[in-house]
Amino acid sequence: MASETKPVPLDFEQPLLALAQQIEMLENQLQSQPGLEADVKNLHEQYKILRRSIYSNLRPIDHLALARHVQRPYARDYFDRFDKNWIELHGDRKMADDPALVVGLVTVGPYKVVAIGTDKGRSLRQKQICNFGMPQPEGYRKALRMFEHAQKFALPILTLIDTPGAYPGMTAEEHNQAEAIALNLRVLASLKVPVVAVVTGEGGSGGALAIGLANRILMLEHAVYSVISPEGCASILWRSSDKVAAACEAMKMTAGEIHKLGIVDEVVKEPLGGAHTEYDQIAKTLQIALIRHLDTLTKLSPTRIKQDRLEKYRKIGSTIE
Amino acid sequence: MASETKPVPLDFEQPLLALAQQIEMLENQLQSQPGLEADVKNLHEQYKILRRSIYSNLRPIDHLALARHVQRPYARDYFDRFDKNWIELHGDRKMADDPALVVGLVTVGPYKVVAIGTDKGRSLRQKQICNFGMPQPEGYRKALRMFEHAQKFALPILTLIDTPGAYPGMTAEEHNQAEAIALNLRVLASLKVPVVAVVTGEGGSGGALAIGLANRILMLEHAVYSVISPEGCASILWRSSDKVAAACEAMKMTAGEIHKLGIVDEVVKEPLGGAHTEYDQIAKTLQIALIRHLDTLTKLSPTRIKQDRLEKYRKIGSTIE
Amino acid sequence: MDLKEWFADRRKRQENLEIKQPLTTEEYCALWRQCFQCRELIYTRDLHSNLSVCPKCHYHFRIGAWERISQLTDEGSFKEIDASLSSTDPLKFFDTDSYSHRLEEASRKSGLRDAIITGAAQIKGKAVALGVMDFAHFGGSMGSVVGEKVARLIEYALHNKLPLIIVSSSGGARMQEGILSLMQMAKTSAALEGLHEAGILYISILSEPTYGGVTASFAFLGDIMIAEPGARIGFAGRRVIEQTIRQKLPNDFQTAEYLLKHGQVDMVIERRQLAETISRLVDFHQTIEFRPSAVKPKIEVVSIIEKNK
Amino acid sequence: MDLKEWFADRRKRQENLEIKQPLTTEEYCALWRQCFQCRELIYTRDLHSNLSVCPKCHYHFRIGAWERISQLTDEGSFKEIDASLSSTDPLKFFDTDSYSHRLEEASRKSGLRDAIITGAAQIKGKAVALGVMDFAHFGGSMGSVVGEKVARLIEYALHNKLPLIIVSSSGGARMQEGILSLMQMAKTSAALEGLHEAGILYISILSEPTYGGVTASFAFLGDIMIAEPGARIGFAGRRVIEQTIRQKLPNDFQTAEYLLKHGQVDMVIERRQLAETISRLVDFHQTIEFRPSAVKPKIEVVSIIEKNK
Ligand SMILES: [Zn+2]
Ligand SMILES: [Zn+2]
Repeated sequence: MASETKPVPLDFEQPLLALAQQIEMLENQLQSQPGLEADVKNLHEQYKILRRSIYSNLRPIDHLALARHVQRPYARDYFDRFDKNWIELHGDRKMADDPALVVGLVTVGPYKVVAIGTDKGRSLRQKQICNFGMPQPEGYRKALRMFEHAQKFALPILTLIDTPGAYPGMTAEEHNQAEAIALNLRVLASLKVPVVAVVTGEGGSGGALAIGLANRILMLEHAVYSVISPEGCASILWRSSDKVAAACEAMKMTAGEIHKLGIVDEVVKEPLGGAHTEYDQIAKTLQIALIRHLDTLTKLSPTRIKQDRLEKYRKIGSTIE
Repeated sequence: MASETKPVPLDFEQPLLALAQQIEMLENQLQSQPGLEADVKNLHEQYKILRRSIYSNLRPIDHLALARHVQRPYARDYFDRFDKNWIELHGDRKMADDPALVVGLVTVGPYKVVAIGTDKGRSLRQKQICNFGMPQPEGYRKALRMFEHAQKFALPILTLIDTPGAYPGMTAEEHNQAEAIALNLRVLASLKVPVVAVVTGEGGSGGALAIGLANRILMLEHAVYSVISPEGCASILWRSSDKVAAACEAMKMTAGEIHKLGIVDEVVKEPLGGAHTEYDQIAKTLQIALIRHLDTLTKLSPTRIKQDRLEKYRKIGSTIE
Repeated sequence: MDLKEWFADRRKRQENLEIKQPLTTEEYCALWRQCFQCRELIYTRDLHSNLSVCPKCHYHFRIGAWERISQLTDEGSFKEIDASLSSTDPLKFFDTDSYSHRLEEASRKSGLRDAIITGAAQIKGKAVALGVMDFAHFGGSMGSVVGEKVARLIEYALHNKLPLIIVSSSGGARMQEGILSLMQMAKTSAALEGLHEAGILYISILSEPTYGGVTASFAFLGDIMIAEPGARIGFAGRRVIEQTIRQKLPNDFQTAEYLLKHGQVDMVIERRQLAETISRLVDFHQTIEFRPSAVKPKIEVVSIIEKNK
Repeated sequence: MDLKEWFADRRKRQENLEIKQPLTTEEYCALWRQCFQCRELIYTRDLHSNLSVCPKCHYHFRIGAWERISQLTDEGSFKEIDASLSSTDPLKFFDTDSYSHRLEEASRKSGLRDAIITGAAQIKGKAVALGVMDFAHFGGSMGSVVGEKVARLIEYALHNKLPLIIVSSSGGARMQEGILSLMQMAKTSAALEGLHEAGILYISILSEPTYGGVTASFAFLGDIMIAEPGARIGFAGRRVIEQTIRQKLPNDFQTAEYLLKHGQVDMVIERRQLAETISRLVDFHQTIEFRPSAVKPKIEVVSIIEKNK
């Protein structure tokens, strides 16, 4: 985000806003009442403490708000920062180029990778073009083509996930959304190149998984990942749209919780205030993490890379006998 | 064809029709004039001689008429006769099931094969459904899926070709007809199972080739195979639609001529009067030929099968240095 | 007045009570079922002997896993595996009720431990690995147990070189297992990669209804895709799509026949043909190398064939 | 009155003849070209120095094979192969004229033996195998020579492990070679299978116009597909389609930009960017194994990263 753009505040940040207003008021009076200086200083300190306190006590629904923040950095924001000369590729070669799914050739530190990411679009116009980040089968098939490209040229794959899910549309069904996702899963499982997936914002259900079956799964600190949207969950299980917060809690969808469940390999710390407050910083932090995982994975043999991935998923689940 | 259906006569068979009418007239007079019996017998003999003579002196455009005969047996007619329990499969798994391209699992003598054929449709309604035998990209992608199926299960592939060509439509272009055909060619080249292609009627350009890159290419005696329809050739090169006969001659599109050029491996003899006069007979003749070629090809190793095909195509062409 | 009302009325009016008590509504419902499609009343025993297909309009009723197994497999051939595998409540999930309690309820109603039965069987003499889902258990939803049982069945098929047959029926993922349930899509699809690489046949059969995470994973990865007539199959549900696109969908949207037209399934097969079709498909794919039978077929030579010189 | 008329008029009226003869129409045409798109008159030398792209509207003029080679390759780096390969007349084809004679005419006009030039070259320092088609020779049609030269170029790339770059421009198959010309589609595609299997990069560049047998074979099998702005590319020609579907096609139908929208090409690249783009793509794909550079990049650690326990 350009430094001049002010972060849009979220609901749970209201106490901070109130405090900031107080500080501003006092500062305006400083010239007439210099004695207030100590108070102002103290309030600034209070502000910092409050901010830290708020951010260390986020509820799941607050993480959701951060994950869905309108200024959340998207795939292109990361690709641009990893490699300002990255090369975007287009199309499924069959019928369409789905803008909700961006693909390209990106250099990440010492690694050349095939990069795939969802795109929600920034402006209203872009959002509409990108279908608010909901890919259609053509998007998943564009990704599939890139999986095969990566395999052919022995390039690692990086996927960045921030999507409400696959698009629930009529044409999407007619073009076999189910098969598009399922085939991606089987092909991702078959690859002998490393795959690293990062949930950067919303990890929405099968539509996220379709580019998320990986050797390593990372989540940004405030990202969420769930089998159904909390709204969908609330309306089905509670039959009430008021219960979104409860659904968020029940589903265990935050990075920390999913990490504890053993599915996510690493939670990537965001700048205080969220990734949207410091694009450059989160991109750098993520890049360091990616390089570390690629360092490990690229040391394995191609067969071992595939085996590593298969073993990872074979174990997931909780059953008794 | 059911035995009760009378073959529809073609233009070049007019002399035969005239003679047949004469015979009928005389036969009607036989009761009143028994002395005509010898004449009738003689005319019957003449009829046979004339028929043979006509069929041994067909011009290219006459072969074209036979290849396009409305009663010409199509892929389903052959599959039904090779294996009355053959199993038809459907769809490209992506968006459509193109009826112009039939695929299925067919037993041919001792061989189980993946069978693929174009279908022109018999009734007017069927013709429309089958788009007069012109497949669209979805059809070629259905075939592609079957190529991969055959490779996975080590089944030989049989293709029966009778098509004016790929459909020149707007959606066909939007769905990348060119890529659909090109990819089929590359994948057919890659297969380690035997592929036998038969031009049973019209072999129309790239749309025919898309299922025709094979270890062995057979042509029925009156089938034609050309880089462009004779009508297209006449209109482009002569700028006249009257020159179809000349275009047929110039292009060397008959089975015999293409066999001489070394591209077709075998010309399969049709019943006198054309394949449409005796469905069962042509199906049997073709089946014998197919089994013979499969006997040879299935003895080769998978690698050798691929090599055999690559070598075949590497040699085609005529250049000087 | 329809038959149901007539029975109810008869009871109310206490007619002809001398010989026999009239049927209660419950007894009546156990004896008779009404076709969802043509509204015909069918004697339950007749319905079952007709494979739960309406004799009048061929509507295919939903059937349970055990009924499906008995219809498909040769008598006495089915050997269940992993029968004791059960759900835990890894998230301690609670909405208006606890997941643990919902699990108990589901099992009480369905008589099953979870939404799939897996095992080895013979279908018309062909040995197969068979999995059958049951929509009546927790909406056929896929949680850790379904995922694990499918993965184990795939491995069973792989190790024993058996064709894999799975009959799906599912509302989607089991929300109460959260992300773990989503990951079963990955787990089952990854397991299928092994089978695919080994060139072992997998026939996927889609029955009324199959949706969500099950379609977007193992159910749509069959080498051969079969659907039952009238079955509704899709990724997203009809209502969600209508809300999203703000228009009514065609009546036949997401039916088996619609999918056939859109190239998504190989065939739509009536229930009475299903076992026979599977058996023939298994037979066809059992040739692992080109292996012409020893005896050449008797075919008359009816015509001269030119040899390529 | 446009410039052309003005020149002609001037000559007719014999004005100002004292010092210099006015330009003849032919001389005029050699000096000036008019943009097909914006109608701007461009001084021919300016047009060439601008890579034959209109400076005003960026219309990309068709260019010949040698001009393309000089634009793309590092000076002096191009080494032609198979230069002497020529057409025969295998069918003794005769329409209103003989194929042999048409071949002579084509070569006389184009100065080429056939519709493609192939060889080894360097593009911004990257060694490649390069083929460039020329529409000015026999409409860029593919007969035996084009097929054979493409096949040999592919083999050259394979044996020397060089990325393959082909710039296509073609009206389709060469009818005068009949079925032999059709079979060049198979031959070139089969040759590409070898390159594909070996994992060698193939960048296909589509220029105005590319149609028919060339698109339906090697030109659409690139790992990376690049089109030039405004280039018309397709399988069937616009007129044939309009006759078949009996309706007008959209203006931008089959343009490079239309193809991009329909997912058929990876990018539409301005001619001035082409060499640089190819060079970067070649560079990117030259890593055959994962080979992190010896020196790790300098990145500040700005944030703590939680380690997976
Ligand atoms: Zn009914
Ligand atoms: Zn211009």
